[in-house]
Amino acid sequence: MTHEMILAGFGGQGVMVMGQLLTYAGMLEGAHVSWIPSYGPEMRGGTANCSVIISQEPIGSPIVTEATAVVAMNLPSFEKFESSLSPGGILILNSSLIDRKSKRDDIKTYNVPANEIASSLGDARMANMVALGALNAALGYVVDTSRIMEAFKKIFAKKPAIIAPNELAILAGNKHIAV
Amino acid sequence: MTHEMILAGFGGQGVMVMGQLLTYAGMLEGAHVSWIPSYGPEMRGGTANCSVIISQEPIGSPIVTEATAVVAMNLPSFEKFESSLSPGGILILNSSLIDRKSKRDDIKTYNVPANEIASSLGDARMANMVALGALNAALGYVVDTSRIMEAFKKIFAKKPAIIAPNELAILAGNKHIAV
Amino acid sequence: MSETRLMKGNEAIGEAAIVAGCRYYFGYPITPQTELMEYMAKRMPQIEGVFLQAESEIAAINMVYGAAGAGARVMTSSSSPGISLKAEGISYCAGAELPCVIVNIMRGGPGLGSIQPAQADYFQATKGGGHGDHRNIVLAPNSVQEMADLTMLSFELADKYRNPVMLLGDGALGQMMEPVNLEEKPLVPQEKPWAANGQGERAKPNVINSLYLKPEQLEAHNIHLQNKYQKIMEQECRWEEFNVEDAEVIVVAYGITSRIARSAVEMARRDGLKVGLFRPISLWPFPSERLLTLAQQTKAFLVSELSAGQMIEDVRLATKQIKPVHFYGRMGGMMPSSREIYNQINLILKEKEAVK
Amino acid sequence: MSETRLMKGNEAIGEAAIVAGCRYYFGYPITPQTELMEYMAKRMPQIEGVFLQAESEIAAINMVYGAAGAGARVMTSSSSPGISLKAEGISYCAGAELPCVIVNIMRGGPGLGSIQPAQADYFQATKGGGHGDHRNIVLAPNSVQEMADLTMLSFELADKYRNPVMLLGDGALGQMMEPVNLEEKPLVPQEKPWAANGQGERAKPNVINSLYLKPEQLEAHNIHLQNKYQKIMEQECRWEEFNVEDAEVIVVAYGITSRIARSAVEMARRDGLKVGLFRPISLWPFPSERLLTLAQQTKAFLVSELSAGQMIEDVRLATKQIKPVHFYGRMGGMMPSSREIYNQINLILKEKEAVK
Amino acid sequence: MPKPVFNQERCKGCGLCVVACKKNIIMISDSLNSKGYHPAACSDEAACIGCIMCARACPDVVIEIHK
Amino acid sequence: MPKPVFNQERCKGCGLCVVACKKNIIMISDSLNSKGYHPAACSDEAACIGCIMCARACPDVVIEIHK
Amino acid sequence: MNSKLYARPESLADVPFHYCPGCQHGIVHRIIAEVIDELGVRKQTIGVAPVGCSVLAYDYFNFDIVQASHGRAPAVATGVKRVCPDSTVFTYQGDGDLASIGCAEIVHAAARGEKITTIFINNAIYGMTGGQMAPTTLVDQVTTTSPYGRNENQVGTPLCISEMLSTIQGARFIARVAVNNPSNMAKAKAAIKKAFQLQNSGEGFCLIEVLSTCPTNWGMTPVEAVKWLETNMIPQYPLGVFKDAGGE
Amino acid sequence: MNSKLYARPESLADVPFHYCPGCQHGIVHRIIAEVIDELGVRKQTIGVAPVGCSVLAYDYFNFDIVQASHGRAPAVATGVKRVCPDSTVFTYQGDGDLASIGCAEIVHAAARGEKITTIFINNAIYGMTGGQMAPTTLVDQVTTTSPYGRNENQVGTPLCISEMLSTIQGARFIARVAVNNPSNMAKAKAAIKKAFQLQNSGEGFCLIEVLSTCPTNWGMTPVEAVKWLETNMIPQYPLGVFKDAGGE
Ligand SMILES: Cc1ncc(C[n+]2csc(CCOP(=O)(O)OP(=O)(O)O)c2C)c(N)n1
Ligand SMILES: Cc1ncc(C[n+]2csc(CCOP(=O)(O)OP(=O)(O)O)c2C)c(N)n1
Ligand code: SF4
Ligand code: SF4
Ligand code: SF4
Ligand code: SF4
Repeated sequence: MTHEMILAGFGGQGVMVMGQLLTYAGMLEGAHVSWIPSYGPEMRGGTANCSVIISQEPIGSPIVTEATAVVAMNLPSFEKFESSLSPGGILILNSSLIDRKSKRDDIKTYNVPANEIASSLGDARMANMVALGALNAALGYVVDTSRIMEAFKKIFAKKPAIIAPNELAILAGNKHIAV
Repeated sequence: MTHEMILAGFGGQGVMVMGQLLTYAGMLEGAHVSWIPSYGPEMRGGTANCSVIISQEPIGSPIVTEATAVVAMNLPSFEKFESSLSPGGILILNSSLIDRKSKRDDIKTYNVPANEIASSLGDARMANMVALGALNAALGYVVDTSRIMEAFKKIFAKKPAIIAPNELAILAGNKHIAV
Repeated sequence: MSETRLMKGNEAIGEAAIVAGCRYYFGYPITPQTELMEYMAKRMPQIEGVFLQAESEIAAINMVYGAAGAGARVMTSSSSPGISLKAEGISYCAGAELPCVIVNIMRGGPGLGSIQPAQADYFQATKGGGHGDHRNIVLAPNSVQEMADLTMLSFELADKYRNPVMLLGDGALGQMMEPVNLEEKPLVPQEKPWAANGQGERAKPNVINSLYLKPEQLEAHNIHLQNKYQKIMEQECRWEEFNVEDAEVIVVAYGITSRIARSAVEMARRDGLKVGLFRPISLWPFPSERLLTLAQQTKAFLVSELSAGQMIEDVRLATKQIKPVHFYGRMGGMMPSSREIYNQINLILKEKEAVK
Repeated sequence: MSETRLMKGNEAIGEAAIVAGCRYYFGYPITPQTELMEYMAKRMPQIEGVFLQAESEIAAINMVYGAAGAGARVMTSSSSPGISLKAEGISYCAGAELPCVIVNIMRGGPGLGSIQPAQADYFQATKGGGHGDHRNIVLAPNSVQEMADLTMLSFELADKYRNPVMLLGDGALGQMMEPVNLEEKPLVPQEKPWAANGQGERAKPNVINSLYLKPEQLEAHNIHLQNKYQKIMEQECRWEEFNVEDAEVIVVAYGITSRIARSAVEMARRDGLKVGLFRPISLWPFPSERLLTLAQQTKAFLVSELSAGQMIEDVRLATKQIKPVHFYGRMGGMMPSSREIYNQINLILKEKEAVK
Repeated sequence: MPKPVFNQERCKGCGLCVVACKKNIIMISDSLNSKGYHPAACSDEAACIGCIMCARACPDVVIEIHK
Repeated sequence: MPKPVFNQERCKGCGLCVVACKKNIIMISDSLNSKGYHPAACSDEAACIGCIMCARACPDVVIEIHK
Repeated sequence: MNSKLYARPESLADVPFHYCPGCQHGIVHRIIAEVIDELGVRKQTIGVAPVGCSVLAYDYFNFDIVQASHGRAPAVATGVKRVCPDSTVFTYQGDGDLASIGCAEIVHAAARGEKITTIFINNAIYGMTGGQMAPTTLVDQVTTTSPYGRNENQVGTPLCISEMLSTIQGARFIARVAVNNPSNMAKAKAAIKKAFQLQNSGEGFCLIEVLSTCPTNWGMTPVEAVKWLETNMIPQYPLGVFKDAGGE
Repeated sequence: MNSKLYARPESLADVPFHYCPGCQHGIVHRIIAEVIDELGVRKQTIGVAPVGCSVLAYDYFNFDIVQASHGRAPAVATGVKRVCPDSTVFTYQGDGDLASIGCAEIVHAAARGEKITTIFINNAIYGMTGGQMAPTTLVDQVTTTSPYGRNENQVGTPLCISEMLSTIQGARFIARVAVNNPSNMAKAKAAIKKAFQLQNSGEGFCLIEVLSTCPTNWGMTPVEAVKWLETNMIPQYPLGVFKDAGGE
């Protein structure tokens, strides 16, 4: 199975880190993984996005054009990437910021009020972790949550204080999908 | 008939101008002509030389390697270019500065005390003109002396005073060969 | 450090260089290679190496020239416009036979172009780039792991042949993260008796130079260089093949494009089409001999590049055009999808059918 | 000014540029092209043109970029190392589609090399030189008269296609004197509605630019450029032939080497050998089609260059290698004699005999 | 009566106008514009003295002062 | 006794030593060396005071002063 | 018609800037546009845009623009000005562009007394490429290429461009300004206006150095950034006129 | 053994210079060699030769030399010095090389406080290429690229490198000297020696500008050239120490 994902949002919403955590976790699972950011004109504001692939086979192109899953953290990202989803794909919508619904009926859409959930956990900046939890759950736990946390500890080694709250955010995301 | 000539001497001896005058005169005669200087390491002292071709046919390479005539105004030039002469070629030696004789017997050598002749005409710096006169005579007047003077007047348009003495130097060179 | 890490291609080059004993880095920021220099800025001081941001790409390549001349393992990196600025310096390094590693993480051109991935500096890289007859060894990785591995190889080859080596990647390879394993190898310190690092106990001073005022001497020097290049052509061709044995169409692609092409080949094989992939790893020397052998057994080639078609010339030269060489390229930072390449393969096969 | 004058090649370029309406020259001294800039220094003030010695070759090409962007006919010149320094700027000119004329009077390389004649910048000139997919129109004169004529043509083509044109000569052509006739042509002032010379009465500002941040746009721009290049390839191939009709060996040579080769061909003909000469005048676009036709009727080619072999690749590509392509080159400022080339021709013919 | 007019879609919520306003009548909104920024707005237009300090301080030419 | 020693083959006849010599004992020869230059020479070695001014003035390191 | 106390100047195109929130590039753009409007030279102005955050200046200004290669704007402007001697030609350059890679070009434009105006944005960092050290970066300042702070002993001290160029005879008017508060903004505008006026009356090279913030790469809010500029940059780079070789 | 009052220094190879008659490059070479000998650092010295008449310095000096591309000697020297921090590294550059094409490199070597020494030969012209204008060419001076005399209004006025570099904090010691007479020669040697000593004790960037003749391209005899230097160059380029940031 090959998961080809696009994670997208505003510059400050943490979609890059979200993608890196997922990729790292996939690597720890022993899968083939790749992560690649969009870079460039978006740099000064606008949207940011990255492609993540987790696969049992060697990865060809790291750039995802036909996605099996898309996370859209804001409206422009939704508009840009809705069409990139393959039929049967999974769409995670940050319904806190996106008030539209997908018009596609050949995909599975999950509306996740990520900002609100994160705020309720004490910090709206953890919306990306909520979305990550939701994505992972929607994908049927392509990686174990413990792997994500292992990755988190590596990447944020210098900020041990934020580990626990972020784990809670991921779990909240999981839970939202389970519901 | 194609005349392929090398004119060589010290930096200050005026071999470049000598070549240009001959080339210019050839052009005025309606022949195909080319002139090309050696340039480069020799710039700061050492020897300077140029290749001159005067021909009834279009000219291939402007660089002379098998010369029909060589003018050597000093010893290093003589040593360097003696071997470049084709059999039957003409060698004009400035015997004022070169105390050696050519060892080749398949060429025609003219020893011309160019500096002395020029000094006797009042200015040793005209040695190049003496040599030019000698060369032209030895070549059986490949160009008319009047053409050389026409060229001279073009090139030294701003120095009319030196025309007459230089013409005398050329004639003296002619005469030395005639003798 | 034999643990597997998730790294950006740009960072992997940096760490691999350090593993390879490189302790001097001179560079100038430019997207999409900047992470490499930023990585060096962080790491070099930790290991008592020198990281220096030069005032320009020209200064950087000349610092490299100086450091290499003094005998160090040294690297610089840039992206397309910055590499153009290094052209004179690279020619000087080649002329003075200085080992050094130059990384080009290519972006779209010409001019300022864009910062998106491209492969349009192939000509520049493989033909020397600067004035005069000179060649860089050019290595083209296609994964983050290979960016590390070929970086290490670059330093070895540079020292072995006293020649600049160019590592040619593109923005995508520079920016992407993949797992990478950096095996620490014991460093064999390279003797460089020719280096200008102070005469010390040597009998004579050393000179680093590319000037030969006498044409005879410069020609002799050029013949020496050409002989060296000949040796490199004989010994350092590298490539990878995938499903070429029975292939009727062989896709030729390098770097990031080779991965996309590989997916396309897999797609085609799944559809029962006889398609293979030939991936040059060394772009100079170009693996011509092998490609000629393949030309004898296949029916057509499809060259795919992120350019208007540059490597295609080397493929044509190598195969003596005994089989048709088709081309599919995207430009300006656009990337083909595997499906696009797959479609091209199909077109070629259908044409063949039609002809039959 | 229709009188015949004896001029250096370098000077003839300068005067021809002026005749062609060039009133802006920016350059930096370097042997063996310096006479050209010195000529401009003398002449430009006499005709109210601008001569400016830039602080470097880089500044010079960027001044050219600015002047061309403002709509002027403008020229710069240099020699090999200086041309390398212009690589980025040339790519910018190509990207922004600015007409300009760049003269390269080549010398020996690589590195500082020497100041003697060479033809080792062929790759650089014909493949664009800078980063990204771009091409210069490259014209290669072989006499002082042609240096003048092709200079004038360069300005015309530059404006016609909004593209940089490179005049590629060598030290010998630059330094030699030959008769030259400069015919004053009435100048058709070129309309340049795209020029950034102040908005004035225009409805909108003009922008000179090569940046396209969106890959789709940069690709579209590249496609536009490639279409233009295609048109140039169709319309602007120039060459000269000599005795090729019945030739069993065709020598291919350009610039100064073509003259030496011509003498060799004449020698060979005098000896009853069937030998001809093919001289590309436009090196890019390369006259491939004609060469392919000739390949069908001749037995072998001999490419002769003052390099380790660069144009030979284009000859191989053009002729699809249906006939053997031999090479004879000298390097580092050495010049072959006609006899050397003659001997090579003889070798090839003898080999053919032996094979029979 | 001077009146500051905000082109809110252009605003990036940098807050420089807030600091520049001597009358303390500019504040950053809670809402987001389509670029994801919280735009500035005038909380008390009547208090505006037309000093145009906010307009001069704004790097994005968001503010015009109408009279 | 100080004595200026000229390596005449190296001399380019520039005359800077002539000017430098306070004792006025250096002059340019009439003869040419093999490079075509008229080399400098000391006309009165006995008068040399060993001030080494000529040696310092010479761009071609032609002159050594022996003692 | 003028029912506005303050409105967008005509020389500024009506499009959003891509600059980061609070970045002062926008302020300087606006001031330049105002000056061009006030001098009434929009239709004869040719701007030269650099490589840097302001690379897209051609989208923002409402007059002819030539985009230049990194650092070479002064050379490009020289080419433009020599062809259009009666135009108003200016370059707009960052500190990476002007003080680092383009150092030779700016020194020589000044030395030639080239009749152009240069607006030099000194924000002590490389903005566009994401926060690398500039020649103007302060000692101990942390950037992505001086991650342990700029080490004076290894990479030297800040390059003071205005001071350096003031030693050059061809430089006609050189001043350093800031746009951190209303009074400095007024001074900045006056200096920029003077520089353009001098050019238009045929006098030599003028350069206005503008201290500017880069909140993004300094890692601060826009308001903090202005503070940091005041407490750290201005002491290192004192404001004022460094050279005014003027006659009248 | 020392039976000589004056003999060729050991650091100078025993070969003839290719310089023109009377060219002062030779004098400066000799002084450098004497200084290196006196400091006893020949075996740890690495010179960087420029492109210019002194390009062949590697033939003349008796220590390691790296030949650099035109103008880039300071960058090359930086590479060398960073690899060999205990060596004595110097560049030898002409005014075309240093002040024109290499302007950015010398400014930034100074700004970094690079621990190298630069000997800067200012002869107001390009020697090697046959007498073109340099940034240091005097106003109205005739050269092959200013055939009607350097026109101040078109191409500006002489660039005073020592003055300019003295504004840079990283510059440790900057002086201008001449070798036109015995006393100036002594001062020149002292300055050069000091510059090398400062480097060897780990202090920053030092540059010694040497006013020098180019009789060939000035079109004068060597003796006339020295006179011309005295009456024309020294007034434009006053001799002296421009910066001595020294502690002790
Ligand atoms: C030749 C070249 N080198 C490097 C770059 C990459 N680059 C783009 S902008 C920039 C520096 C920007 O910094 P600055 O000039 O200070 O302007 P700012 O972005 O801060 O306004 C660099 C290095 C380039 N485009 N071209
Ligand atoms: C890139 C490049 N540009 C130009 C040249 C040609 N060139 C050689 S030396 C020189 C200038 C020499 O003048 P200067 O530096 O003043 O030294 P001098 O010869 O007077 O001692 C030039 C322009 C070159 N070799 N390389
Ligand atoms: S200064 Fe401008 S961009 Fe910033 S908050 Fe105020 S209106 Fe918005
Ligand atoms: S100074 Fe030297 S080169 Fe000049 S004349 Fe005297 S000895 Fe000869
Ligand atoms: S990166 Fe810095 S300079 Fe660039 S737009 Fe953002 S704040 Fe402004
Ligand atoms: S050209 Fe000038 S600088 Fe060069 S060697 Fe001759 S006199 Fe000296």
